[in-house]
Amino acid sequence: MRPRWRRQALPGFGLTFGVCASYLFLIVLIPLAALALKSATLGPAEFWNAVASPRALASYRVTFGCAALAGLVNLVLGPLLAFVLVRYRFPGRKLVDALVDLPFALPTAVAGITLTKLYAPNEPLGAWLASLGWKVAYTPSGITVALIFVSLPFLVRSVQPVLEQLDPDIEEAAATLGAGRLTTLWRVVLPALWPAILAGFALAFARAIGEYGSVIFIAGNMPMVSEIAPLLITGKLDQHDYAGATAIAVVLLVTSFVALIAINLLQLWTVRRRSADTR
Amino acid sequence: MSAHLPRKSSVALRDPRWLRWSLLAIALAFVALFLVLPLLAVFGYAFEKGLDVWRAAVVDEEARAAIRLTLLVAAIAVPLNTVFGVAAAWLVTRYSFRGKGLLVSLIDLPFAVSPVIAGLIYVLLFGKQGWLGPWLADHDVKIIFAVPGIVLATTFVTFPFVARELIPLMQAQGGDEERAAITLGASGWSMFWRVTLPKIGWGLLYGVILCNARAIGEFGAVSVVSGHIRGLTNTMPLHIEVLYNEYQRTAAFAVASLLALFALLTLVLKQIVGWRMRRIAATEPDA
Amino acid sequence: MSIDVADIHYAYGSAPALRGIDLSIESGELLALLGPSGCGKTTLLRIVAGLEFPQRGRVAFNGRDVTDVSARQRHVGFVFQHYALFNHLSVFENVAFGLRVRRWRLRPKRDELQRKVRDLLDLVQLGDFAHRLPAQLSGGQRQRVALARALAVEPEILLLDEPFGALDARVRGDLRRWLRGLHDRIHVTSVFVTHDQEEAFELADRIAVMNQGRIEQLADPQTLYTQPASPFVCRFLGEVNELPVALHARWSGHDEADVTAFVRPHDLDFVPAAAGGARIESVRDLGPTVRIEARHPALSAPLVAIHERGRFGGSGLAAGQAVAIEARRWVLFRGEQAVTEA
Amino acid sequence: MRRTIAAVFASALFALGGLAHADTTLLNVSYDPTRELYREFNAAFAAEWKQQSGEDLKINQSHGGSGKQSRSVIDGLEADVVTLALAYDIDALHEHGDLVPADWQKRLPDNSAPYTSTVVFLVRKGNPKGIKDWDDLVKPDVGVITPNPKTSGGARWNYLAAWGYAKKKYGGDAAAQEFVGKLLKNVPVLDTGARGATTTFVERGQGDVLLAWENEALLALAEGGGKGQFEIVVPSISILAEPPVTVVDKVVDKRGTRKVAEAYLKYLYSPQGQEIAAKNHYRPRDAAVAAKYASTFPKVPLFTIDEVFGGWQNAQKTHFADGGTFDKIYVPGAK
Repeated sequence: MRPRWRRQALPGFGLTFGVCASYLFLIVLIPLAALALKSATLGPAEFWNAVASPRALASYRVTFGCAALAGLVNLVLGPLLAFVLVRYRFPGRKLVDALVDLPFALPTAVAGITLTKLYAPNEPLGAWLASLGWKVAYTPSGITVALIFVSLPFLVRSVQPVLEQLDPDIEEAAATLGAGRLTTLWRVVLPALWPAILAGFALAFARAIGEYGSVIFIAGNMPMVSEIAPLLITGKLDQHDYAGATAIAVVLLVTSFVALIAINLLQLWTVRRRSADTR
Repeated sequence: MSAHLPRKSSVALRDPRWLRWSLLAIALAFVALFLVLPLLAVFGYAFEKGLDVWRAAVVDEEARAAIRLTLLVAAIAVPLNTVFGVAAAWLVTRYSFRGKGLLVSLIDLPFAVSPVIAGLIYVLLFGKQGWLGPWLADHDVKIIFAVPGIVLATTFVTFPFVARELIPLMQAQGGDEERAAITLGASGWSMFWRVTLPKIGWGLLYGVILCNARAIGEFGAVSVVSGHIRGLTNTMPLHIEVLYNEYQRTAAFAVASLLALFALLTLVLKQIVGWRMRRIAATEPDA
Repeated sequence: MSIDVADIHYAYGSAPALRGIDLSIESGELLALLGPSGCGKTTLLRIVAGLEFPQRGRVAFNGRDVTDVSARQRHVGFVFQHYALFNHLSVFENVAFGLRVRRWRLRPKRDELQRKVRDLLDLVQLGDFAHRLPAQLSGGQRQRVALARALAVEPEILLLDEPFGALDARVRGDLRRWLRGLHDRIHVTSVFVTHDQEEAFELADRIAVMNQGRIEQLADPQTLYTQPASPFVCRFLGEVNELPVALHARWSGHDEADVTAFVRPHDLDFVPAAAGGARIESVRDLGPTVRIEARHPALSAPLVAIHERGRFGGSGLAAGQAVAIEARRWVLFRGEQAVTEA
Repeated sequence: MRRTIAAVFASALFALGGLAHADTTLLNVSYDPTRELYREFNAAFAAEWKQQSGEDLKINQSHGGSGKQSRSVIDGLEADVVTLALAYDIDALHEHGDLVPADWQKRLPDNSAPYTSTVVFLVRKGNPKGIKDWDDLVKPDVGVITPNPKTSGGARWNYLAAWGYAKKKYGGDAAAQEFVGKLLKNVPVLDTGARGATTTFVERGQGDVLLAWENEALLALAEGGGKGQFEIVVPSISILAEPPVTVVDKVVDKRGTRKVAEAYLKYLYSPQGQEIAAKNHYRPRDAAVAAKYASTFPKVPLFTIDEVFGGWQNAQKTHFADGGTFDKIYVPGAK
């Protein structure tokens, strides 16, 4: 019997499937398989030693901690910026809106050297901050600053469209029910934004975990203090320790993967809840 | 597509003045400190020692080689990812098949991979000590520490951009126009060129712009596979690093200012294209 | 061109959408597929067009099996619910599309193409709009462009998916009559999908009522209304009172316990009677008609009678009154089966 | 739009052509602080080679941390010659890819190290902390900048220099371990490479003293961010740093560049080569050139790796391998 049910009405299934599958295999799957195989050459004990050495643990603390901190700062300021961009009209709004994508467009190395120089203790801004007792460059603070820069667009851009689509009726309804403006924003608008905010946070976090270019210049790269996990990977590579580098890579990969899966689940959940609302 | 624009006239949506001003002030201060200041700083540092120093840094032979290499890599990686992106978006939005969810996750995968790891995987694969290394060496094929490796790493990192931009767009647009074209007797290619491409044109351009920006600026992945041979395998970001480490700060910022200029161009293009897309979406009949 | 559909089965994943459809459509006929949303009517239409491929079953045009023929080669005109106009092309180019993508040898010459498209635009009364973009047209105009575009390739079958679904009520009525007139002129075999029974009744020669992936009844509108084949059809075609045996045995002559009488509001009478068992609950004047609702203790839903104003004038019913139930016309069902009058 | 794409492609192809076409090329894979040295030396040798053989020669340079560069070569970076910070990194080329023979160090004079250097202190103008010798580095309020010995060849020299000093002065490895441990406590930033550490000290203003190779310190004085803001302090005793060079046999045999590669390294030992090394702040081996530059390079008692540590393989295993002495005594962040 012909597998007739497999037929598709629109042409191109075979072609696009072929292109996608082979491209995915060549560019993504085979190299990642190499990574998995390499880490598998380590025994469980060796693997554990590589990924749980004090220095590795410290680097996770720095990487995940700074990424989370940067994410949190953006968690507050990103939606705030999105709100201002969507709701307020002020001169230069379009310019600010365009600038939000600067961290996407600006090569990370450029961001890295610039932020480093800006916040270095021998430059005006860095010196001023240092005189306040806050050293930014070459400390985890510097890493956080770089990661705030890099992950800023994620929060703004994930919240912005939701805010644009938000039906103003619900806010008017809240107002007619006697809610003050702040109460309305807090109890009506913010809850509607949460899924987008969390999705943006997860994206920002996943990106920040792996960030390299903008961080290494400003990090100071002190083992146990300001050394990020990606740098530990290159460090291990430089010592011919491929398996160890791979093991840490696996940890990073799994973490950002979990973040991404969380986003997908969150979006699925949001879509479901929203469609349930309208039905 | 129904975009509710906030009814500006509605009194209920008007925030109290103190709230409006404080939110605006916080937001603008944030933007000024984290976006405007670094951007100005790049140019400030670049021209610190005058135009001649800047010019000298930019026309330096190694800088020119880096610029050429960067453009070359983008010119290969971006078209590849564009073709893939269109194919993937078509596949994902027009058919239902087993494993589609997996495919979508795989497309997203490079987003979750640290650039350093993206470089590492190619070293594991093509390095002398890697799986294909010995074979490649025997056949005198150079991948790692040569242009192909840089292209591969860049392609990996910029892999999802076009597809990610097109998938939601094509999902929202639906395939009825294409189906209409087919019932009217159009062939697959004719449908693609006459209906699909005009439909997704701006969205595609948008994705290509993003992809290109990232391809030109990639640092981590390229750094691992490049070998840092001056004038040969240093891309612009790597060249910046080299200059930075050589006490040639002003020169480093001069080359960085080129990239920043390019980033600004990207932002402008992106804004124009985004504006066109919104206008088209607005004139489209409500579905 | 006639269409024969035999034993069509179709499922989205594991959810069955069509379960054994048999349907024959005569050449030149205008047939409606009517049913609630999710009944499979659009899927069936798309299978006929070649936009979906059934897991089982056959589709034939004029007796020629086209089950495996692609949409491109089936040569049917398809009008999409939301028209699917090419937004980047002018009205003229939309209509001309099907001619331009033909194989080189079959492609009409420039002048011929111009003339053909002009004729079609005149036919759909859009001659003055040739150079507009779809975005600059009203909903009804877009609909007609979609129709002209489908007709441009001279299909022998025209398929319309909820053709008036996206229009407002007034335009819908006008366009409906216009389409009926058009069909009477060009006589192309047409099938359209709708969930609006009024639309189906006004337009179609025959109507296939669908429910849960099956055709419940295929008949002309009058038969459908007077002799529904199932309680579903009966309910779907409009408001209906369902009376258990205790309430209808007196006048229907059937006294089996499991027979239900279905009575349209127009066919129901309330007669003042102290021991009638029902009590008038409300009387509402709707203008041309009067709507009377009554409660019977054996029924959870109210009984509804709708009378023309003239007839009601004489009945003298008012809320609170005790009444007996009478019917002028009814249909009997035992379970899902129609009970034929002996 | 289409024209732009065509233009991009055309320029891309042009660029590719430009990359592919070259006369004889050599790739010298070196470590961080030799950038300036080889920039000058390459030009000189290319001219010399043109004269000798009439061939146009293009010499490409790659710089990075010594260990990292060694790894790249093992991974397939086709270096005709390597000029690294320490012999151990070249030994790795033998170990991991059999790229050079085991006895590579015997092929050229002076342990294959055509120039030497030593570890000195770079302090801020006026020496505010009064740093005179190694003992001053372990004082509690002194910030010492040195790169990470795990990744930087230069840093290993620094580390071993301190170790050797303490071992000689206080007698025995236990005392030395305590001394170096105290010193490492004073290190606020551990950069990956020697150049990074210099940058941290000079440009970022971190720390009070930079442990640096003499050449790097002299370069920082001459070219670094703030001229006249630093002083060099020469300790009472230091280590003899011998950065070795070698031809990578596997590569030159494959590419047919052995002749020019060997000539390239030999030229390092020639008076001209020695002169360039000296100009770039490396101590020349050639006695005549050394005499000429005597004022630049103060006399310091120097000990060698072989004397104190029994060679690089030993030093590496004891101190820098995972779980080695460095890992034991370096407790970062603990102040």
